[in-house]
Amino acid sequence: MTPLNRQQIAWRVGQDFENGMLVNLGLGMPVNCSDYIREGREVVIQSENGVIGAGPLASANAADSDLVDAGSRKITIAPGGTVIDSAWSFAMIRGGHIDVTVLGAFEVAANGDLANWDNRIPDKGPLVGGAMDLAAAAKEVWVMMDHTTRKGAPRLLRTCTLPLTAPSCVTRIYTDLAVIFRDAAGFLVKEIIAGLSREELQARTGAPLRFAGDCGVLAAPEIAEKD
Amino acid sequence: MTPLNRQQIAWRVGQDFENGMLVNLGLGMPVNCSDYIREGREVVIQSENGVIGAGPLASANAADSDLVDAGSRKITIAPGGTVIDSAWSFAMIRGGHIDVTVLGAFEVAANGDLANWDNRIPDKGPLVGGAMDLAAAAKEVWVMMDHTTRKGAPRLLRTCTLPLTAPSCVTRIYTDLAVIFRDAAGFLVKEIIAGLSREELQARTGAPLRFAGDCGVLAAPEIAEKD
Amino acid sequence: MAIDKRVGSAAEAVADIGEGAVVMISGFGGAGFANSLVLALRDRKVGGLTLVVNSATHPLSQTHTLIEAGLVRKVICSAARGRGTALSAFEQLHKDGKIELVCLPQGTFAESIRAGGAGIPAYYTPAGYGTDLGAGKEVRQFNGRGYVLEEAITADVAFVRGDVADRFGNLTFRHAQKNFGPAMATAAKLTIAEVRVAQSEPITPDRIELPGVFVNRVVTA
Amino acid sequence: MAIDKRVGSAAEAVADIGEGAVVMISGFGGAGFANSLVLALRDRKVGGLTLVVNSATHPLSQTHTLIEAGLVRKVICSAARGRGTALSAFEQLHKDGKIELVCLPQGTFAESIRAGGAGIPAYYTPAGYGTDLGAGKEVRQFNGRGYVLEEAITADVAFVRGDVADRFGNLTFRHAQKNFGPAMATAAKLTIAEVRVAQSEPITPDRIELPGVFVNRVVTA
Repeated sequence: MTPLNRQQIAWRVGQDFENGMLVNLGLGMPVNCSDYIREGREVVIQSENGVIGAGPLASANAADSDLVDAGSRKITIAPGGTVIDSAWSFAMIRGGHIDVTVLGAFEVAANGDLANWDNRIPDKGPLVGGAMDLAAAAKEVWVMMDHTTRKGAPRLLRTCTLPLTAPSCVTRIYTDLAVIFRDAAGFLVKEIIAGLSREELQARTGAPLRFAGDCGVLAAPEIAEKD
Repeated sequence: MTPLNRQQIAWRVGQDFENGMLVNLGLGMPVNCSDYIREGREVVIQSENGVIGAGPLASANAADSDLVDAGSRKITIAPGGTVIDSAWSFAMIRGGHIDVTVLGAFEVAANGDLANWDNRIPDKGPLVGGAMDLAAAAKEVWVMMDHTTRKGAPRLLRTCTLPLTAPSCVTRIYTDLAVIFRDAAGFLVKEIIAGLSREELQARTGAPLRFAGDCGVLAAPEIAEKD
Repeated sequence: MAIDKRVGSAAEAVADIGEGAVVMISGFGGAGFANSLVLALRDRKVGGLTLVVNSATHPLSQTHTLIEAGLVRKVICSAARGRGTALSAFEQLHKDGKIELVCLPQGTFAESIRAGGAGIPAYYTPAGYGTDLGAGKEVRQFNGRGYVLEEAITADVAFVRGDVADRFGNLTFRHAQKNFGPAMATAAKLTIAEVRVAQSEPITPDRIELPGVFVNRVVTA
Repeated sequence: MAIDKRVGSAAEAVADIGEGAVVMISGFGGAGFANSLVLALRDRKVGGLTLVVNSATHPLSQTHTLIEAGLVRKVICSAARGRGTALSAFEQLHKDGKIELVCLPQGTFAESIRAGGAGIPAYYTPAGYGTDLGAGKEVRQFNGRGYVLEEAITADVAFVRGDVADRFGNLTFRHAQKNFGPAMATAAKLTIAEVRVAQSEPITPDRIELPGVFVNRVVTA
């Protein structure tokens, strides 16, 4: 079996963006998802600092320090895009106008609880940013993360052990091993990578998995990892 | 004695606008005050439909139905003016950014209560508009009205008899007979028209009047009444 | 399959608005009335509507035609007074108990709609405290001052009048046409804009006054 | 005596900010940091400041210089994490109990400032409900969902970065420079804008993004 690398996970998420969706992409891995929107689909990327219709990263000679996304990356504005102020941007988020937010996570619980902002590093300052607003109010919260910690401990759990970002909000999880929907009954596996058995996936998961009747193979094209 | 006409009351109010003030003028008589700002002073006129820096009425050939004030009058934008949306305009009002609002009134009480929106005409629909927001939140509420009703009944009272617009908000009253400040102790007369005795003014007023040590003469230039 | 929110006519734009819909209508003082959409809705003859409109009786607005056609069961507004002493259609229906009225201070009207679009279920305001319009509402003191609790207003549909739209639904407004448009567009499940010009080409980013993500359909009128 | 809010220097603009002032500082991700004003304030060496700033530690912001100079007693923010594992000045001072911290979800941070400028003393939001940041706050259900009550934030002074200003204090912003600027400008008793260009001539009405009535002083920087 070959787990997906992070670009491949981003690719897999990107395949599920529908035409016309308003999508917010979290810092880190999720921002890469906009590179993998399917041909012919127009997706509006919202960055919580107020860029509505964020385009690709700016080329070196077009980079403008006044045009950044929520990750401080110098970006461009896509056709039809604009910039609003932060109060309005979060009114948009809080008001439920975001179709999908894709966030990284430390842990996700079977009831949809999300923990992605505080991993309890002693004495370091907090870093919540817009995560709580996004998690609480987006129509769908998709999580993108490695299936387990570097030490192999599960991140999909019965109950989160780290401080919550929002209760009962996650609707999908895209990992290096599987695509999992989260519903009222818990985790439902929709895709699993070739060469990994259902039992092996369950062994790497801290809560019971159900498998969809049409559970398929999670496959992505070859894409080199960045950085 | 000669009571001021309405244009003269507007003139008298206009003399008290200071340079740089943000002023909101109510429908009816108050909108005329902007015609009488003293030479050399710049006052920003706010209209609650979002015009910040309203200019004079538009000439017939410049009239634009998309550029109106809160009284549906076709106006112009003054130098430095702009237009914002109603939610922001009332955020400006509610947030206490208006230095002075000048409102018409049916009644004002000695404790500053204002009644100016509902004179109990049977079966007619309500018409509150922005009056309650303005009265509740402007730094100063100046009332401009005839001192008595057409039948001679006082409008300055111990207690309002009509439904309130806001409690304890009025700071000044400009009438056809007097200029009166309202403070914690009640009404304090600052100016009175020539030929009207203090006793006569008190007789036309439904609450006790005090007279300022420097109480002066209320005088205005000749200005023809409009309409 | 590019995003394109332009539709052919006002009739087409309102074709799926159903019985009992809550409808927001922008406009103030002659500027920004979405009258083509209002008239198209009247022609559909669906009843039981709730209107969220600043004035139910402004003579330059076509809102009264919905009321006169008997299609309205409730009005949320800051003004509903007809001109003169004769009773307007609204006033007669209200007197007869056939139309429900919620009257709000205009700032509360605007802020409750903004709150509806901003995910804020309720907020405190000083407007109306100590008055008949505040009577019966929950009150609370902050820093020694009284405030009333007001709840958000949302709608099934919002009618907004703009100047220029592009295929993304981005809008510009002319002057005081703006008024309740931006707030209402955020607070409705379906926002329909009528505009002078509906172009394919995107509006320049720094000229857009309402992002198209808040607009679902655009019609030229 | 025409209105003219332009002053000669950042030092002059901040000259009357006193000990213990509550100071809002705009900026996000490198765009819109009012760094000239921050440095001018640091040079005044008035202490006991409360900062209302989205990030207390962003490397492109000069906010950290106020903290490092020991002038700050409290920070209200949505982020205060220094880069890497070593503790930043903020983190060390906070660990030592020498600086107070209020951490808010960024949307709550923005909305509470907007509320502060809009005369709304408190409002309900879903952000933070059921989390450590909502712990101890008043909660309430609306339509079966949980919300926390958040109070408005106001300030003595706001530092805002714009692009062009005119003598009335009207502002335009370049792209994402806007961020917290408009809201902060409404929520402070004294708003100071630093801009690229401060001109006498009024900005065209439909290009103004922040009305000058919210801006008290303008400085070129």
